[in-house]
Amino acid sequence: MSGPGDHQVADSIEPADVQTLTMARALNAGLRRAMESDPTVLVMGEDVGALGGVFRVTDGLAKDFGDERVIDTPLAESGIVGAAIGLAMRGYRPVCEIQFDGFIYPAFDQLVSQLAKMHYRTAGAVRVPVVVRVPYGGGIGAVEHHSESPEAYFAHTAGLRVVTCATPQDAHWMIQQAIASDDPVMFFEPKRRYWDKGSVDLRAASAPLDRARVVRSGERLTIAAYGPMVRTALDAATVAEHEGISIEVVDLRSLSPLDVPTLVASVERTRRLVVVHEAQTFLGMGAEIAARITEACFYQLEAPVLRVGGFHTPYPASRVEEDYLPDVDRVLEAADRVLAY
Amino acid sequence: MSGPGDHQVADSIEPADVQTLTMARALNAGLRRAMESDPTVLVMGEDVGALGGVFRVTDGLAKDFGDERVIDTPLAESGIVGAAIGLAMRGYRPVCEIQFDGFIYPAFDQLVSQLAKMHYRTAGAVRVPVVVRVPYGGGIGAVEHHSESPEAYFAHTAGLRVVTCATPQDAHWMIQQAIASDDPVMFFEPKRRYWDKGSVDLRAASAPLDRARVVRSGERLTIAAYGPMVRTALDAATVAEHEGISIEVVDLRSLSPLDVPTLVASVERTRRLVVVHEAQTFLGMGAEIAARITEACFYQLEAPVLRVGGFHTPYPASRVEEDYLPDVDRVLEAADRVLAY
Amino acid sequence: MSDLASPRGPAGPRSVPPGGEAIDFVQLLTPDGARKRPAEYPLDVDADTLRGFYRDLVLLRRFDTEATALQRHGELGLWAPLLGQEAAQIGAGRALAPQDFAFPTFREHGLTWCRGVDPAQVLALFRGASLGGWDPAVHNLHLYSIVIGTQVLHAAGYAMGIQRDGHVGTGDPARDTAVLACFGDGATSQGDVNEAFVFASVFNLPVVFFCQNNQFAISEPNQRQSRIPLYRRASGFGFPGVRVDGNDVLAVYAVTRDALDRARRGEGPTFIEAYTYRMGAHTTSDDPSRYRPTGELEHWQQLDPIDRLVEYLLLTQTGDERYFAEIAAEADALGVRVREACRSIPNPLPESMFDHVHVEPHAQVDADRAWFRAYQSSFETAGGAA
Amino acid sequence: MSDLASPRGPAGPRSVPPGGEAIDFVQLLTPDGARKRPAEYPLDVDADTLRGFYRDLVLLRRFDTEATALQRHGELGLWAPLLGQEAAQIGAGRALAPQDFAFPTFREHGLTWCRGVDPAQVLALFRGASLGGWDPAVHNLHLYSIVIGTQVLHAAGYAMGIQRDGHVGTGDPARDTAVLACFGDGATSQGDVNEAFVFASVFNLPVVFFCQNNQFAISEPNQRQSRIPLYRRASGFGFPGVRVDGNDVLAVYAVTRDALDRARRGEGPTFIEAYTYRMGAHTTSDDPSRYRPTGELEHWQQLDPIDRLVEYLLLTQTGDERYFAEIAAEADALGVRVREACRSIPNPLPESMFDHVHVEPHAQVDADRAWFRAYQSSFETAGGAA
Ligand SMILES: Cc1ncc(C[n+]2csc(CCOP(=O)(O)OP(=O)(O)O)c2C)c(N)n1
Ligand SMILES: Cc1ncc(C[n+]2csc(CCOP(=O)(O)OP(=O)(O)O)c2C)c(N)n1
Ligand SMILES: [Mg+2]
Ligand SMILES: [Mg+2]
Repeated sequence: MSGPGDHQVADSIEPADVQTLTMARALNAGLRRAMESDPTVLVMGEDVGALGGVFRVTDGLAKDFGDERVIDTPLAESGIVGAAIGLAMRGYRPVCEIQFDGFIYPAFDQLVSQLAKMHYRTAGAVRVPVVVRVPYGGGIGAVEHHSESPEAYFAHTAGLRVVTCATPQDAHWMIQQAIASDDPVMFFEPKRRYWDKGSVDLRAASAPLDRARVVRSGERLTIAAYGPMVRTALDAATVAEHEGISIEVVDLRSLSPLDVPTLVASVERTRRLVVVHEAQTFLGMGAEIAARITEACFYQLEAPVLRVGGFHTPYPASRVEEDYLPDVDRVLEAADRVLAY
Repeated sequence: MSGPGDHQVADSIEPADVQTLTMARALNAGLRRAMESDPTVLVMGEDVGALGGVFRVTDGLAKDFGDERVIDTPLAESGIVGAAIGLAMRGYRPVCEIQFDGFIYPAFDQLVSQLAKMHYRTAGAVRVPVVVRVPYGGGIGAVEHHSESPEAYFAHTAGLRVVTCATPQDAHWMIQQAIASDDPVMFFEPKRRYWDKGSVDLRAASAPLDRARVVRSGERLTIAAYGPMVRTALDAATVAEHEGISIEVVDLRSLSPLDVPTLVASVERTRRLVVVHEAQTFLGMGAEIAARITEACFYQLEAPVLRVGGFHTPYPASRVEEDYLPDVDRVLEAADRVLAY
Repeated sequence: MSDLASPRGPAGPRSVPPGGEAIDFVQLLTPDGARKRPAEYPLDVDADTLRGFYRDLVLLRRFDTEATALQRHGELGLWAPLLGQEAAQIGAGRALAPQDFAFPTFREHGLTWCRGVDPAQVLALFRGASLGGWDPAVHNLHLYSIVIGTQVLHAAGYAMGIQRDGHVGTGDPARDTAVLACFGDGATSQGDVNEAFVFASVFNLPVVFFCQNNQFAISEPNQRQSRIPLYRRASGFGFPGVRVDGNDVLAVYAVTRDALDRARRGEGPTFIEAYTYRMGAHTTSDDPSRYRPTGELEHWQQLDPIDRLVEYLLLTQTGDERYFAEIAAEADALGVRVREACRSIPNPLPESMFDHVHVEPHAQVDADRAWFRAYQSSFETAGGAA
Repeated sequence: MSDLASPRGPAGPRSVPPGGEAIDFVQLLTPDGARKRPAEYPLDVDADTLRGFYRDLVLLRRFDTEATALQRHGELGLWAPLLGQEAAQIGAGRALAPQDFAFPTFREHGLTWCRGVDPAQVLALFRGASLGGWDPAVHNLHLYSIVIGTQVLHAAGYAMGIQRDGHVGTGDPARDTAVLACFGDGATSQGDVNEAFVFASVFNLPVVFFCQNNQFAISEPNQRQSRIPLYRRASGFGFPGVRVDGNDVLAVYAVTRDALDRARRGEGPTFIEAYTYRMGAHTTSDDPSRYRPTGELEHWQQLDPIDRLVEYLLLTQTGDERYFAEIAAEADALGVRVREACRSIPNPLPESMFDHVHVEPHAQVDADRAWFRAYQSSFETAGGAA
């Protein structure tokens, strides 16, 4: 069975091609393909038109698809999401851009009480295939509210799919899969990786939207990460390798649903797990993963699942964000601890 | 050292007295005492005045303290919390009522980006001693949005204290402690227990605001619960006792901060833990507790921490809520499972 | 250059509520049943239409009374009575063209009535057997919305979709489509509702904002939401606002029809304040004696939406006692039907709570369903063994 | 009874922006430096005050230019320039009484200037060294707010507090207090801002809503937020709205002072739209060439807020070239001081990130701090050992 959202994508395959793109460009190309192949796809948000979004992810779309399909909205996030729900009820597939993570909260009610629950409330009669794109995470030296990681709020909410990409390849395909999905999808984009380049295979996606992927194989322990922290985890694994420690890295990709089988398979081999994310550790994704994997692998685990995440403080001033954010050192410190059991 | 929020309460002790009150009346009496002892305490929200709130928790306050101190606000939750923040900046201690759990989301931005972060943003210069009262949880046969358990959203948010009461005694004192606290406090009231009676000692609180309490001692396993589920856990323990199984029950009381030492002390003895709550299990409080206690008690635990919570669905129609909500049977099923390890 | 808001609207027909303050609104039928003909809202209705209105009002009231009674008998968990607001809802509902789409509040039983939703489907939500009750696409009517004001943004978005479909201003009466967004006086304070005004105004959306000012948001009187008449809110957003006598079915019908026509022609949004009164409790859980000023209910009873239509039908000899008796009998039959339909609403199967969380498979929902199924069947096994 | 919003305000002084549409607003000083005296806003200012305004505008502009340069040199992470909006901010800021309390946006460097906040304190936020920068109680000025519109509700709440303190309408000029709530044209679309209007109106709060319409919300022109002039929003909520030439410091001063007086007297809220133009980028991260219509900047440069004051000072012989040179020198000195102050802003200590999460101890924060301290010192130990 195909995973959610990927069944409509296969049709629109371009001539075989692999390109090197930044994540921002890969997303842009993905949006463009989605808009080309389905006239009901709309892009809406603040400054997504002439400006092309503050990160230029929607660059050029207004020019090519017009302002009926690329909509500069009033400055009102609840309005954006609420209007997107109405558009979806009328048969459209709106892709909303929330300018920064910290500006999603005014839309919270529309997201958790309306978008997440509409299909359920209508006993399946109404579908709301809305995608909400959120540039998220820190590390870019920004002012307050521009570096947050709110994904756990949405993963805790039944009725929403929550995904996040870590590479240009995934960015390109996952955005198309998300748009093709008939469910609402919260699409978190690791903003500090927007300018990272990677090769994008324009012919095919790497995996269904709801699957995790082992992005590096290893023996002694597993690191589960997602979004901006995948690269950090991979860097840590590289450093550890020099010290003779073989680390497996899993890119979760989907936070709701969580791909538990992939994690379990990895942990059954490595017997140790560290979860890394930028979001507050307390009730962050690491909590759910620790609880769940401990239950699933109770007799296999040699050590408790350890978490490397944000401290229990608001995101601090950017001059200290490097101390706040999980980095290679902190990941390795946790690796040492988990190996010491 | 005294715990947060309890230092101002001791002053206003009434003549020695113990009364039998419903939780709603106990809260009402607590609010009244707070208002009597501190003229900066205000009550605000929808229908809190002449009506006394839809649950009558503010009954009679408008009559006795006037509409300058008991404020029927416009129908706007973001407005209520935002205005409360402004009032707090001017030196008041507003106690906001959110009419039902499901109506807190329009205020989400003001809660997580403003209320939670104001003290931090101002480097300690500004205090926002706002209490946000939220009747929460299901089991009352209500229509949609009237039965939710949104506490994990707030416990994940640094800068907020999150507490919930399970008895009239705690309700009476915790509301006073919350009001006396110089920090913002999310105060969750288990609405289906509003009419439960219990004895209230008007002379003294049972514990500081941030402490859990062992409400029943036992040997074989610990159940951690809070709010509406404390009674359910106690009932389960009673049933189990008949089957010869001795269960310890911990009422968490504070969800942020979590009283980890009390839990650890219990689990070190019983070696098994079940966490029970109504909220969605996925990323609910049980996840954090499981992750944390497993880390703290890795060598003591005989079994993984098991969770009994809401399924990963929106709160369903009330005719099936009894199947949705954790009950004595489901708690005992988890107890059996955890004991089977 | 300065816009000093005066608390009074322009002159027009008046009614004097208990406060003694004169209310300006569009009225076509006085409380005594006299017909008025304001130039801006010409209306010619034939006898059948008039009788149709009467029938609607009476049957709707009966449905509502019956539902209130069903709640008292424990058949419903809750009911939100519309007593007193029948004319507002029927006037608006009957003004809709078939292709129009409406977004109701939770008190919009007149709208469900006009849109052909079966009473049992409406009761299912209040019985706790459903979170919705009908398929919105079948009736061009969205479900009841409970979180105040949220549906008004959905209406704006839906209207954006209509625009993109090219279903505005074509001149084709079967194609041009408008949206009716219903909400209460209390809802006007919500951010969402005001954001919807911004969207509607900026994009010139084909939407009619239909606000039933029933004087209360639960216990809070209007003055807690606005210090000027609500219909004037629209002017601050750049579109027309109009206040109509909400207890006058002809006036509501004429004003709403006019606004919907404007919307369909591509002339943008209109705000309608239907000035009415909630004669019953907020819901069956409410106790209005705690907040209703003495004498107010009695005053409004003089302005009853059905009474004046009776007078007018008699006056114009469009209806007589025999006709009224006929409708009363039909209402009785409806009452019986509603009672029976309510009692026979099936309880949902427990396992159905896992249905429709998502369209596509979701591992966590599936796992929870599997667990639940096994858990349920463990009881059956246990039961079977006993 | 019907309120057909017309897109035009009442007649008044005019200016013609590039669109060619005449703008009605209060003006006391034309772009050529001619003095006008509208009857509603009498203003007599002495020479010192006039020169003070000039000094404010010039120094403020220099501060702003310097900060923009500091960002270019990597000393600031970001800067939000106010270029073009100096008169709006100085006019409003100087109208405040000492006891008044103001809630700024993130572009309100003129307000921080007027309220005596040290430039280094303002730069700390943009340097990433602080989330705030000053103690609001010391300056009666709240911190910059970044989430658009949120501070407007805080302002309403603060004004409720003033009411409860009995600091409105006493007639004592040292006691009566008003709140100034600043926001941009884009912010008027936010739910929070409209909810603040509801609160202010319903409770008749002593608050002045000061909206700087600088024509843009990042790239989006005004028309994406409203199809009528923004000052007219107030009429929908039942309080006065007024539009003022935002590039005319005298007019802004007069209008704001008048509104603050009203508020302090207990006559309730006023909405002021200061019609101005953001001549620079939205922030130093922005590229206005992507969206700014050609010729628009040049048009507005003709309307520069400083130029017209220079003309007026010359005309009235209140200032001469020597005086201007004096101020220019002072501006140069300020520039140096700002550069130095910026470079010497200390980096916060890493461990300070755990400070002030709560007033009272919080176990999780304490645990994280303890962990961090141990973790940090493990490096030091490692470093020391190496
Ligand atoms: C966001 C939100 N807050 C609070 C409530 C609780 N509530 C239900 S109805 C109501 C009053 C609504 O008043 P109004 O809009 O005038 O509609 P009416 O009930 O009078 O028809 C309130 C406060 C809610 N449903 N949603
Ligand atoms: C809630 C929210 N959404 C989006 C943003 C991103 N943002 C920062 S400034 C801005 C435009 C603000 O426009 P306006 O209110 O006119 O103020 P101006 O920048 O013109 O001074 C936007 C969209 C934000 N800060 N907050
Ligand atoms: Mg009402
Ligand atoms: Mg602007």
